[in-house]
Amino acid sequence: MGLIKKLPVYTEKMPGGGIVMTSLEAALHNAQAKSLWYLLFGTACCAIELMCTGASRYDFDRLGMIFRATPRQADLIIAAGTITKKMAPRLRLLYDQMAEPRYVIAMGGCTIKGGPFYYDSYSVEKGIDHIIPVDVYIPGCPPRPESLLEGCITLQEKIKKQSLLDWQEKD
Amino acid sequence: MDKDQLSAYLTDKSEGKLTLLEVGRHDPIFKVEASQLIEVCTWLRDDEQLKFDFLCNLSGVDTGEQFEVVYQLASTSKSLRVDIKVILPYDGAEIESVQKVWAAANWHEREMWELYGINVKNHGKLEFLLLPEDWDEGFPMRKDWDAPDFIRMPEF
Amino acid sequence: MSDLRTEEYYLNMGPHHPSTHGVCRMVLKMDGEKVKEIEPHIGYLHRSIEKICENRTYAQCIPILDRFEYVTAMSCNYVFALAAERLASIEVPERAEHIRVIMLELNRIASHLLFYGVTAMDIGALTPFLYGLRERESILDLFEMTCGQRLTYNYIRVGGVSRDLPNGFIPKCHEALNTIEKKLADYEGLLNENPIWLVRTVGIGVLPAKVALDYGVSGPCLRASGVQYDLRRNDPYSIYDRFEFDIPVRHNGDCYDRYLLRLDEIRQSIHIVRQALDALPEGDFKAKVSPNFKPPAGEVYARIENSRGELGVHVISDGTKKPLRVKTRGASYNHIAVLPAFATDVLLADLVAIFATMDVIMPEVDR
Amino acid sequence: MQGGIGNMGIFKDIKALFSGMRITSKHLGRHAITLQYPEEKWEMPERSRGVVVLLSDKEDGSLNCTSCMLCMRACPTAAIVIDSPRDPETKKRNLKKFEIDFGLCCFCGLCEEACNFSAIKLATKYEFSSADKDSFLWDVNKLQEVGRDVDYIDTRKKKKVAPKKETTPAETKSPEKKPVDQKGENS
Repeated sequence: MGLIKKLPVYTEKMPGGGIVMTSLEAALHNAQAKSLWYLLFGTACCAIELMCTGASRYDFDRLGMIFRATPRQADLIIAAGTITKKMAPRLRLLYDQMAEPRYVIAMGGCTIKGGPFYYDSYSVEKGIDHIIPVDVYIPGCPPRPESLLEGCITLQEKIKKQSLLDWQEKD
Repeated sequence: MDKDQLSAYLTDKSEGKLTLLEVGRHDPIFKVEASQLIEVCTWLRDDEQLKFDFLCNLSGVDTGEQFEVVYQLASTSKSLRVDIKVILPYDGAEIESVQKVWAAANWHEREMWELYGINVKNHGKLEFLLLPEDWDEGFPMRKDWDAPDFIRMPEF
Repeated sequence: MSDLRTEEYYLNMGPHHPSTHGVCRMVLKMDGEKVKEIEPHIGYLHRSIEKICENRTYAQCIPILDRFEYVTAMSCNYVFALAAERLASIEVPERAEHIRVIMLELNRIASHLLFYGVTAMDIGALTPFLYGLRERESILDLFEMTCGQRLTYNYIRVGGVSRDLPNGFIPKCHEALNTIEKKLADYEGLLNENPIWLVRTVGIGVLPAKVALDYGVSGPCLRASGVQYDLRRNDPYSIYDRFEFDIPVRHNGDCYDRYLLRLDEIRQSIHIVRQALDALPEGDFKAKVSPNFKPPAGEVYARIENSRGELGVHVISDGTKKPLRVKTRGASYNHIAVLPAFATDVLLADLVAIFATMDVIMPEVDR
Repeated sequence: MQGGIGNMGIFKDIKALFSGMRITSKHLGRHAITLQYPEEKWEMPERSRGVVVLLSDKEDGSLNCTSCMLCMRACPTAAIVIDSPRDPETKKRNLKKFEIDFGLCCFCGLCEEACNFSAIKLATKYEFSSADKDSFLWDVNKLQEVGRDVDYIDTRKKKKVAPKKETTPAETKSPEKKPVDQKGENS
């Protein structure tokens, strides 16, 4: 990572460095967006739809997304399902264990604002953005597999638009 | 045995320990004193005609004035169902554990203890089950419970 | 091997573990590879559904209870509707009862197909996952065309069902059932005699019938231990007494039997759905029930047999439009509670197999 | 152990493994059932419950909603918020605010069932993911905009009986009073 971090700063100074940077950026981001490995973090109903997305009809692998059981190998955490107050510290822990650059997809109403458990619930965290920064929200209860795929495509577009310099600032 | 026969049998044979509250929409409901709970439960499980060997459910109830503990029992061999209800006062609610009769009661009692604050005697392991370990906001299922971040649904 | 002294240690499994189907945490006391003691910790998905239901009207409780046991959400809808109907003594039209049976049994098949795929994946076979979920999709399509959702249906209401069956449902349903029946042979061919599968499941995690009853284990797990107890027969609800079907029972109580029993149940469910489709009468699909209906004061415990076992709901009404207490009882609750009683002295890898074949769904436990 | 490698014999094992491979190889020549999502889309059934929209009149394009608040009362998650104070003179309700929070909505369809005027519907659209959390609070314009091209069966004209007391008197059976209805809602 050290090289990639320093590279933009050096190349920008070179004559014609901008062109090199642009193509480098495009290549890097395309590669990054097309191989998002996601952490299997399913808690509730959305986890079943996440499973369906990974299964035969809505093959997740077409988008280059492969599930990982450990956060250390994952780029993306799909928070699928309700996060309760008891679970929230564990979600934070898993997020902290992931390597940069890392992304978060909040799947389902529960992760946006608590969903059906917003009112009258004493144990549900009302939105996971209190715990970890979220890149893309997907509403639905639970969202259809297509919605999830669409959310992932939104995230891929977002990654492609990033600049390498953003990375550097993110830390 | 249908539910009327069952209610008659239970009223007859229990020597006054079980009082019929209601024949019920579907199953009979009996009341038992908290002091006689274990005795009655053991009898219900071991009686040859009843064989209530299956504890379906155990609910704690807060009616606003008192606590109720309802034991839903079933018999797998005789296909019977009965509800046993214990009424407890609001202050100092305490009940004997029925774990020795049905092991299934263990978690239900722990849950009742943490959510309603009904103390369970001789339980052996009264620890938080559903709530976080550092929970200190009281007993959330009680009707009068409130907390700062608890949002009630607006009435329209 | 026994003279090799190893130190006992504690291993934390979960709450985020791929094989726990959600968020169950187990603290294991290990002796080498062997599990000596299990202490399950639950509550990581405790969403206070019971508290929420106390503040909703009867009609509003049903979508909330959908999330209680989402793999068989139809059963959750049904059990609450059944409780409310018993409270208020509502007669349900014939057609509605038939539609309900069709939906409940289709949901049971979908749930068992999910079990088939996920269990196999936990134990290490990936192909069954793809196959099982492929056929499950065809059932979800039927649900989607009937009520509009794939997972949380909100279809069965107090007094009937929310909508009539759509046009073209019956031929499509027959088609899906035929496909599944044909594919069952494939499923069995993949696993039933596979030597790796046999080593991983046969004789592993034997649950004795006495322990099972004591801990309130129900459903396929109980029947795999040799107890013939199915609420569809022993405490009949709806119109199940009109249909002809068998209750499969197996006697070893190990992982393999629990797996085989579920495949048998799929066959029986297909049989029931076919009978119900043939007997489907014309008529109303819903009795007249006001959206703000107030059942008379009283209490009822309704229980049905869903794909995991006894699903019960204890509803107390105080005569207002909101229930005084809703206590839900899921089969998985007892299925986790029983683990410390029988799943000891097994290898850690076998614990995964045991946990998977108990078919635990965590929200049902945590509520 | 009943089965197992020990007493089954190596040939039986190999046979069992091959029978599994035979089943998987049957799929080699078949067409895959996978849906190539962004290019091809699943044909959603008519009853599918996707995003909630407000429907407009097919002829004049005005909102069908009479702000009777039945949907707000039916909603189990209080995702719908309607503010429509009664005009003291005309006794009509003026729709001031109609908001649906998709962070709360559970897509149960109770609002659609509660509505007597074909005004609210769960459409078959499902693609609305966003990076902005606040964008899930849709106001009346957005709801109407998304619902413009949604096809629906208008059940209002069949209704000959007067609606319940929560509803406005504007909603009547005679079509010539329609413009008044529209004015009442747009103001």
